[in-house]
Amino acid sequence: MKKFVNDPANFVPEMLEGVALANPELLRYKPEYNIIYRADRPRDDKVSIVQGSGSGHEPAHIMAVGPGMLDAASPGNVFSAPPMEFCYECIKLMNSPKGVLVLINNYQGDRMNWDMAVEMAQAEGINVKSFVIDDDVAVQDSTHTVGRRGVAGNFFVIKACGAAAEKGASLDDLLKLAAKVNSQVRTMGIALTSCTPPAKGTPIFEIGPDEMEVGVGIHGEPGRRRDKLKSADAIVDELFDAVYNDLPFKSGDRVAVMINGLGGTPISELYILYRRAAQRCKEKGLTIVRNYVGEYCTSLEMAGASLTLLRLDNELEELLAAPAEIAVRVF
Amino acid sequence: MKKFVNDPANFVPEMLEGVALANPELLRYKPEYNIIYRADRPRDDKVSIVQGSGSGHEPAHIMAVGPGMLDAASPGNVFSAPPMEFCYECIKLMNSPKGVLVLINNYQGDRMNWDMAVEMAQAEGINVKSFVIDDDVAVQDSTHTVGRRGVAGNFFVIKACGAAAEKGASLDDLLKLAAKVNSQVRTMGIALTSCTPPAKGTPIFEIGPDEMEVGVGIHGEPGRRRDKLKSADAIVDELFDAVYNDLPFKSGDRVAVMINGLGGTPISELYILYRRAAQRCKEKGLTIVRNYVGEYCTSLEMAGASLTLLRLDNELEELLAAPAEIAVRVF
Amino acid sequence: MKEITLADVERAIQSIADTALRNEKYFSELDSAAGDADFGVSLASGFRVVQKDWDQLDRSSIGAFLLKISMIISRNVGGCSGPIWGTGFMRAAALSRDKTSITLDELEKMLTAAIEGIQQRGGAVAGDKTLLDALIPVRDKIKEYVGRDDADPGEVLREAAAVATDAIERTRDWVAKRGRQSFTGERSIGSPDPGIVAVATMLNDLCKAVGVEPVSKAS
Amino acid sequence: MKEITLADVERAIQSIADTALRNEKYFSELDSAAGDADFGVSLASGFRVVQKDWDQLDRSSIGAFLLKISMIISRNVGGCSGPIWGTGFMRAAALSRDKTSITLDELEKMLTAAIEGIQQRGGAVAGDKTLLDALIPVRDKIKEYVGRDDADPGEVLREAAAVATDAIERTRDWVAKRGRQSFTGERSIGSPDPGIVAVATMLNDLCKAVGVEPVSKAS
Ligand SMILES: Nc1ncnc2c1ncn2[C@@H]1O[C@H](COP(=O)(O)OP(=O)(O)O)[C@@H](O)[C@H]1O
Ligand SMILES: Nc1ncnc2c1ncn2[C@@H]1O[C@H](COP(=O)(O)OP(=O)(O)O)[C@@H](O)[C@H]1O
Ligand SMILES: [Mg+2]
Ligand SMILES: [Mg+2]
Ligand SMILES: [Mg+2]
Ligand SMILES: [Mg+2]
Repeated sequence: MKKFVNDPANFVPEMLEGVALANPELLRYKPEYNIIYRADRPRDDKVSIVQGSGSGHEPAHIMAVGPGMLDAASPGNVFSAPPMEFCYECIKLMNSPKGVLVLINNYQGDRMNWDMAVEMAQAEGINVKSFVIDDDVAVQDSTHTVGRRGVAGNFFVIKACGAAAEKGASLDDLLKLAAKVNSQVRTMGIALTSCTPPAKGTPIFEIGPDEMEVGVGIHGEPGRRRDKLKSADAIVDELFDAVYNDLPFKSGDRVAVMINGLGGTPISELYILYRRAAQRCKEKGLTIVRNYVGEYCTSLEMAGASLTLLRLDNELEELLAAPAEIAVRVF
Repeated sequence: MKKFVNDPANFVPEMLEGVALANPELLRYKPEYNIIYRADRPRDDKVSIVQGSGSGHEPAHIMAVGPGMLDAASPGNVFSAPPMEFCYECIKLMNSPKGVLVLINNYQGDRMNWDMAVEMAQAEGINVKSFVIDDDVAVQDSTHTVGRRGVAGNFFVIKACGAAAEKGASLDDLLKLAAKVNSQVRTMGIALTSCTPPAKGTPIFEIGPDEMEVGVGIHGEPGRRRDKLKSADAIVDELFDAVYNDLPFKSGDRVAVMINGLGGTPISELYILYRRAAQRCKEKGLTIVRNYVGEYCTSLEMAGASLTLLRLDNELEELLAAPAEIAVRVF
Repeated sequence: MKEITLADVERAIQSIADTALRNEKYFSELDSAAGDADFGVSLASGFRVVQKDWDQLDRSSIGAFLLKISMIISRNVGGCSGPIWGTGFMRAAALSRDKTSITLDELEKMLTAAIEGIQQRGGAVAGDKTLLDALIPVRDKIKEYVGRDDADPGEVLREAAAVATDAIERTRDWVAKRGRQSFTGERSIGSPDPGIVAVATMLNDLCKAVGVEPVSKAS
Repeated sequence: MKEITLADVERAIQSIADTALRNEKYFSELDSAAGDADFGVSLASGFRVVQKDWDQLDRSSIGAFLLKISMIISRNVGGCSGPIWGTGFMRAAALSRDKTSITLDELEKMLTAAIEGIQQRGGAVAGDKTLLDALIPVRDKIKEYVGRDDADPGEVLREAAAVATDAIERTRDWVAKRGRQSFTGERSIGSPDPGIVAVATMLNDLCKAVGVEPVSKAS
């Protein structure tokens, strides 16, 4: 396992400690519950926004805590939803009379733990509500599944709600806003390599030297199909078409485009992918208002990328353009 | 080769095109000479700052072009210094009566090409001067070598000179400033894996599953020694001691700390390294004024990291804190 | 059949914890076939604390004891397993709140309550290829012995372990419809469900722990 | 010995270009032993343009022709090779500016000028394990034939190729002191210098191109 790690059991806590040490003014750290939170939160006049999923997706979600983004995050172990109690303590810590918004990525573990925590918190009279994000078009909603997965599109829900919350939006406004963003954002990813959870020590799946996994999940879950490695342009074309046709987007749409690296792919390659995505947008008559090229939601050191399209309107354009400040400045 | 690439021969041009497409307001692109430059440069009242080394180190240097940083960059092929003519055209394009500053990382190829270009430009009456950066402590200055390599410390020279240039500093002031930063910054890196230049198609060096390369160069040049993989803390300790003792730093120093990922290492691991670096600074009585955790100067998809320490004073702290705006926001 | 005492329950939990810790890597590998390879780690992170806090656990009643187990698990286990196992133990605890020994009939009711709790929590039903497809047959098997005074505890346990073991192969070619595995759709066909394997392994290990020769070993 | 014509020079350059393109991957692999694996790619990126522009090249004189080659290389080749090969051809061009044929004596002087130019450009000296350690012996060998009217061009070329080839093994265990290799210090011991191999390969291929059987093949 080629990793910078001490005792694998301490991978997450030591990472969180590092994030806290690197942001002494901005952030605070509660080791008992893996909580990274804003030093100046909660505040009575602002809805608190929290999230917590498995670790291994950095910068999501702990490095997305800061002004204009999340108020707190409580990750679980690598690729494992946080225990219910972490979620519950995170909600309690960020409790505000204006309310607490929990943004959940649609995985069964995340949902069950947060649902239990939200129930407990509500039972104690805390004004907390949750919203579930599911932007991944790779896995179709079917009786097989608990529905689509929440992946990189999550960033846009956080960014939009974070900006609106700073402006004083109510909890119900934010729920509507989250629903709106989630309904207009679509993502699909592709993996070139597997990845190795520190505690497991071996790759999470096998993949041949000339293979790629189309529609991979951010926990290394197999995707739509295994295929032979294709050219960068061919790969973008497949992701773009899947995403474009799913909403569907249409000529004239104003959009935000995200090329998200899965962790092991260098940014040079991400710009090669962006080049093709920009060409495709032009072809299809989409106007790119904002673009995001970098790492937003990763799978440890997996080589791969995802493409996200978000349909914009004036409200969303304003919110995306609003200032924000987090450990990794990726917006 | 697990890469997002079309024809490997187009790796660099397609990446540059992507960067230009992603920053239509900020940047312009001159394909004939691989030049990425500020749309609003050159200006008569500001010294232009340019750089160009091999590609494969992104975000260095093309993604460091923008207000408060570089005015232009002209990279060569992956790991290969740009041809003399690219350098020459880059200088000519950024020509300003206030002068042009060329920041060169200390590699023979970079030096020879830029030296020839600077000579030619000067012969044409262009007011251009160059400065050579050599912050890598891994390779000792000796008759064996053309001197130390320029690595991640280069970022601080760019940031300081970029900020000073915006404030109207003269070419000679900037040369002095560059010399000051270079004299106070030290770096050493470590590689866990090799990397594969697209045109080569195979790893640049072999390394065992339990080995690491201590003091690796950013082009995969072998470093000080091959060793068995150690814990994250042990690795930071070796890098820290090498860097700390080289200057040497001393208790009471105010410093900037950079943990730079080499491309394939996820940011989660970089924060695990930062955690230890912060502990070591505290032990040694160093005050961390600013920290940088992320990718600044990479080697394609190489898994690894480098640690940089910069001794600060009021002047440098002000310059590092000055606003800047580049394709990847990493300062 | 003679009643099941708090001591019996303690020994069972202890054996279950041992199984979870011994198989941490193995259970995660099973989960990597179609899931995300964290099942073993998740389970172990909970039962490790059970072992650590073992001496301080409330032993005023079987229910009090199981409630503590439930709390430790929801507190420390992430993923699907925390809510599922935590809910299961909590429901079982509710039916044995003030008892220091239970009959086979009561054990069967506790298991049924646990199964229903898990179904409510995660929305899974029999046939979704989850640990329910091991727990339900086990509960049914135990039900067969309810009321038979001659029932030999060892035999009941052996038979329960046997049906759980059978569930591994019986469900192997099913499609997982819950948890991370479910995202892989058809891909889950052919690989055993980690949760089912865990339940079977725990029961077979428990047999050995109490000196009963299991019918067969869990694969 | 009869003079070397522009046609001879053209053929030599064409052969050199062929060698560079044929060995693009191989030369880069040599460079990866102790360097950064770009030598072959760098060289090829220059000579590829030489081939592309072949018909438009200025042929008014040997010097004019070589100057064009020099410009194409400095324009298109990065790394150390651009300045080094560009400077070498430029210096050689300067001494043959208005000649359409040259004597062996003049060829020797052109080579000497190229060697001096490369030394000034990159600061390397004999013994630094660079292509100079192939070029210098080649120049010396040619010097031996200068003034000998009976000298057979084929023999001169064969002998030149031979000493270049010898340089590969002779310098293999030296420490590289220039270019990327030099950063690896002792690590460069044992691996041949890519530039030396390139020079030797080019001369041996040139032998074959003009129908001369080389003494030995470059490794
Ligand atoms: N909704 C559910 N109901 C019951 N059991 C479930 C459910 N989802 C998953 N499981 C069980 O949990 C196991 C996976 O646990 P774990 O890996 O910890 O969860 P996750 O899917 O979050 O990674 C599966 O093998 C299955 O037996
Ligand atoms: N200073 C120098 N003088 C002469 N030849 C040199 C010098 N530096 C490198 N070389 C030659 O160039 C070859 C390497 O070329 P190349 O790989 O293109 O340069 P770089 O070191 O920039 O990657 C070496 O094998 C050596 O023969
Ligand atoms: Mg999980
Ligand atoms: Mg090079
Ligand atoms: Mg799992
Ligand atoms: Mg080289």
